[in-house]
Amino acid sequence: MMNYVEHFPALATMVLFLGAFLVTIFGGKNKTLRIFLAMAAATASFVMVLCVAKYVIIDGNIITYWLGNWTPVKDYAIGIGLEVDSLNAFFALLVTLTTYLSGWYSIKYMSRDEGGDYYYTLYLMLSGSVLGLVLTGDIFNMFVMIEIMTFACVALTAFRNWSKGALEAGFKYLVIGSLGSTCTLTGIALLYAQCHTLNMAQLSAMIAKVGITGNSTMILAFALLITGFGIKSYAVPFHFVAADAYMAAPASVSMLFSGMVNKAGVYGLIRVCYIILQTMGLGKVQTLLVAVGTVSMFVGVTMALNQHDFKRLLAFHSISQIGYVLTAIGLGTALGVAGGLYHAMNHTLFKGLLFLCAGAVYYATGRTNLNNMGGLAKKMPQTCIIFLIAAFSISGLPPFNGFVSKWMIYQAIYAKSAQSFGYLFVTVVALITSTLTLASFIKVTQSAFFGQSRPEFDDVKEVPGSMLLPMWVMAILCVFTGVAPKFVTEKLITPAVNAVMSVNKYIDTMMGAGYTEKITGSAATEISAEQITIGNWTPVMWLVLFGIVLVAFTVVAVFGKSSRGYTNNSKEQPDNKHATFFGGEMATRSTVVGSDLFWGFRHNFKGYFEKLEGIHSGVVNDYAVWAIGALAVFVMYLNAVL
Amino acid sequence: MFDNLINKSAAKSPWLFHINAGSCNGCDIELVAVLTPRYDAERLGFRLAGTPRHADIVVVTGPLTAQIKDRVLRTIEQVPEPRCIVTMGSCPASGNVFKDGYTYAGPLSKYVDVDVDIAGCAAKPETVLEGLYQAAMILEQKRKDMKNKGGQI
Amino acid sequence: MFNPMWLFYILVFPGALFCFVAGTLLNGLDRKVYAKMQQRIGPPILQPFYDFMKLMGKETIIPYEANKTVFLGAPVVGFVALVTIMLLLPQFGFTAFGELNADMIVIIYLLTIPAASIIIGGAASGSPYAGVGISREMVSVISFELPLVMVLLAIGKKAGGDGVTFSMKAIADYQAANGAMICQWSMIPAALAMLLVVPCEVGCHPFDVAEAETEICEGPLVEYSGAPLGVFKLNYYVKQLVVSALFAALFLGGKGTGIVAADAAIFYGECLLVTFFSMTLIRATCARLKVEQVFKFYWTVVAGLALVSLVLAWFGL
Amino acid sequence: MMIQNYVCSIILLALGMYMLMVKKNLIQIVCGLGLLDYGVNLFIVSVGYNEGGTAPLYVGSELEYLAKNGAVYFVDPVPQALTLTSIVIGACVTAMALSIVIRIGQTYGTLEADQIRRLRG
Repeated sequence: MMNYVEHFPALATMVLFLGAFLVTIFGGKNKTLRIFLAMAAATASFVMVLCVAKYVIIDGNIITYWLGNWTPVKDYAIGIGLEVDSLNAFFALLVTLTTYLSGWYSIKYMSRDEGGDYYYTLYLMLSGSVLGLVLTGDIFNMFVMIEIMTFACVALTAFRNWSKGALEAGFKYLVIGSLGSTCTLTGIALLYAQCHTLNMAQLSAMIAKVGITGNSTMILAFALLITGFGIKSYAVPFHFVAADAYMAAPASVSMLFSGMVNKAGVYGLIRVCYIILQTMGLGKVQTLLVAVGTVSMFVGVTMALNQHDFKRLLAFHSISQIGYVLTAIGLGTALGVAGGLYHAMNHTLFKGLLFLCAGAVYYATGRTNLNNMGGLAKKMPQTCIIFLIAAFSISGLPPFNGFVSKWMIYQAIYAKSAQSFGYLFVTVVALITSTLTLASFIKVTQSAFFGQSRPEFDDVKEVPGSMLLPMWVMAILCVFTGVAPKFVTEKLITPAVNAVMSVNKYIDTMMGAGYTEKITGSAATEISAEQITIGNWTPVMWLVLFGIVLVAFTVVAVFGKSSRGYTNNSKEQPDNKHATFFGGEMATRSTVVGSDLFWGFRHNFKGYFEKLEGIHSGVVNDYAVWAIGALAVFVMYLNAVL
Repeated sequence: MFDNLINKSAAKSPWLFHINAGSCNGCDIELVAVLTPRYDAERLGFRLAGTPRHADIVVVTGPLTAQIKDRVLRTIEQVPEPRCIVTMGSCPASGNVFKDGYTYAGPLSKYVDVDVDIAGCAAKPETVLEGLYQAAMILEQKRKDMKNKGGQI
Repeated sequence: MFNPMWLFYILVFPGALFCFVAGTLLNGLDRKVYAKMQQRIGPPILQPFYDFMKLMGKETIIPYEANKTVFLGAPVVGFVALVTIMLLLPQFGFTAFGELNADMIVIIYLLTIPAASIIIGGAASGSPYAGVGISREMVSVISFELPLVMVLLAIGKKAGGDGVTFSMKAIADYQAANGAMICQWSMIPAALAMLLVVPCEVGCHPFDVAEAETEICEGPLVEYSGAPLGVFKLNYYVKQLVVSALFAALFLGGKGTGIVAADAAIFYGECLLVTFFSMTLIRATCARLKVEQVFKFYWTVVAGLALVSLVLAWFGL
Repeated sequence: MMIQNYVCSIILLALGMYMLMVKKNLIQIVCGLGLLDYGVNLFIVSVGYNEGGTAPLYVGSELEYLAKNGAVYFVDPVPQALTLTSIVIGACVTAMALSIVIRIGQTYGTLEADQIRRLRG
């Protein structure tokens, strides 16, 4: 029975590519038409994915869709298939949401740049390719989508080619991205050589039959695929280009990068490790992923402490947060996957929001260097509030969303540490990373938004409403997912985790019932994850408390008003009484900002920071050495232990 | 009820901010002596504050030189109401031996309303303690006046 | 689902009112003992209360450079977070919200909120002194976070038996069954580490680099006056109470007497003891450190102590 | 046997990686990317080869053979389709890379990787 919703996964992808095509043809001259076309495509895709998400996640169906209706013949997949289970739908939702909000934001933000038609073409191509990547059920199709994605990413990174380093970042991204694609393609070719199929479900069944342990071809393919998707998710030895690209791209694109491009890498890793090769049951593979994740966490955050460019700092935080996600999904437990997926979603929300804030600051002042900012809170009050929400979210302060997912991740890691002492260490690193995240956002807050205002910012105004709207939407989503964790886990996360955990159901739905049993000899059983506990965290109670105390304070403040002086200077020129205290001197402009704010911390880690700066040398060859070296290490490690 | 409590507390917890307006350091060490265990001003609630925003009583020592005059006045202005201004030693009140010097810009009472003058060169700790105690009483009165004026300053 | 007793818990005991009264009393006693150690008479025990009331009656100046909303809102948020911790801590058998009691991760994060509120409030005041102050405050938060985390993990491992636990309730139950945590010899290094974490968490004397009034004019608080300053001072008192209570809940638990009032009295007595040993004693005997010394001290000596316990607990000792 | 194909593709891949790691001129790095592409393409084509297989076309003699023996031995056509796709993508990437290299040359005045490092640390 074909429901009309079952066509939507393919259509949602195509409408974006169609939009890209139409913008190129018709959008060259007419600004309004181009924006209309792009937004229509993004909206249509978003609505379709919402329908799909309801059909798949809430109603519990799995959509299989064979392009051209080429269904499998004699149990062999001959066409390209789309399979949308809750995991795909979850990621598709993130992708289209990001696209849609970024589209709204771009209207004003990109209005000052030339070449808007190219921008919207690339923007739609990027969104379409990532959406295709997360919806497809064919591994070679996945590779093609990765290539389109890399291509669009490079072009968008180098889009503002007049700005400092955009071209350079684009080139570095291209080199490392192509290396990643090559790895992925070689891995796919090896898998094909072994199993003679490209369909992910069928591959999974075949590999389960052959078994990966001791089969060095499979292990090589696995290592290549991990490297390929690792490069796309910018885990640590591959993260150098991410920092450059995020910094150089326009903010609306940086949001796409952190919101969906590296999520695509995470999705790929989940697919490869949990479904296709089914290696997550093996302790050694878990160790590998957790190690990569932990190093990403710590290196990302310490590099972020070192930065003085707003967007570069955020880029390093992306790496750090992806480290959390990788650690969580590397644990191989249901709670770990749940935490990882929750954190992936939260990262999309708060990091996208932070990039939009950086973009708003850039739009208003034309600067991203934190050393040259200050006092924007008075000029841009809404942006400041939004930024604080996002910063507290990413630092994991309750009751915002970062706290919930980080907590699930800690619980998962700590529960695992009953087996091995190493995981205890990972728990400590994760908790310290969270504090350091708070520290570096304090730095941004102090440098950009608070502190004394600069005279050259006197005529800075708040950004227009069409930029604030997507920011507020994301801010509200940040608070909502933090306040109602039970609701979100039940409705969104648990189905996705179940999908990750039930490999055989995935195979059977695609290839026809009974297929798994025929190939592997084990019956298809749906494994449903145990009740994912989110501990005893009831944010609603906390909010009740908060409300009561706030009311009490307000009452005291209102009734005590008559007995208390209260002066607030709103005049342009401050009198002595309301001027900042400077030890008696006239108030002059003097701010404490910039990369050296946490001197007491950096001083003790001088050697570490110097070494880290040396590693991020900016030479593309060094980055290639790191990536290829990591590939070699993965191959050797996996060959040695599997 | 709370207002009575607040008025009483105003006298029981006066925080000092000390400004050296060109003093010879004699009065400064006497002020520190008041806070040391022998005289222990903290038993009356006195405490040195680090910034004028926290202070209730501003203690000025020294003759108020021309260079520092503006700074002293600016700092005094930054102290929130109700506040007391106490001059310590002879210099800020009369100029003492610096009176006819070319750098002398005092006395302090020329510019602001001084509440308590503590005499002596240098002032004895006992005197200082007595003066500060009187300042605390004045603080309570000022707080009452402020209340009667409906919080208007 | 909503229980009217909750209002009592939140507003009276062990919530806002209790925190206010017990916190100010604790600080008063602390100052009194501190004075006695210096052979002074010292302020009356109610002095913190007078300080608070006086500040409530003073004029509130909002500086020109300050961001009004954040400047005024920050202290309140800090206070609420502290009261929340107090509500979530088990006191022998008694916890305010019973089954809803939270675990250690929540407490770690809630403990960063008061520090964050000082930092954000200071940043919002726009003063360069506050800029230096928040930098130092943040570094001291980073400093004590590592040993604190390790101490909590060690206790979680100890109380978890075969597995591990994050739940404060499990820790309280373990202590009810096996006696106070500090009686386990393998936990003594952790207890020492925690005793050293407490003063830095509160920000009292040898570790008060952030609010060094003699060098950077009270740091983040430099522009605060009147009521918001009063609330910040209150936060300081309540923080003393809450962090001592955290120590008592982690290390000095036990069966209790079964009577809520008696338990609360004993618990409060334990808080006093902790305050005396970890804050008053150290405050009266040490000079203020530099910020990088604080960092070094916590990440080597204190973290080392905590690590010893963690490893011992790991081997089931 | 296709062993020389595999050896060749591995050599190409290794050479490509070597160029990425060692060569400092941007054009040479782009050449390295090209070599990587060719190595993989050769590899995929070789994967599809079957010893003694014929072209995968159903015409004339194959149909007769099919009627007689019930099966026919082909080389695998899928890898060739994959290779075609991959070649097209590779060409696009090279074009893109070269266009960026030209702009870098104009902006920086050099093509040495060691001097193109404004973004670092």
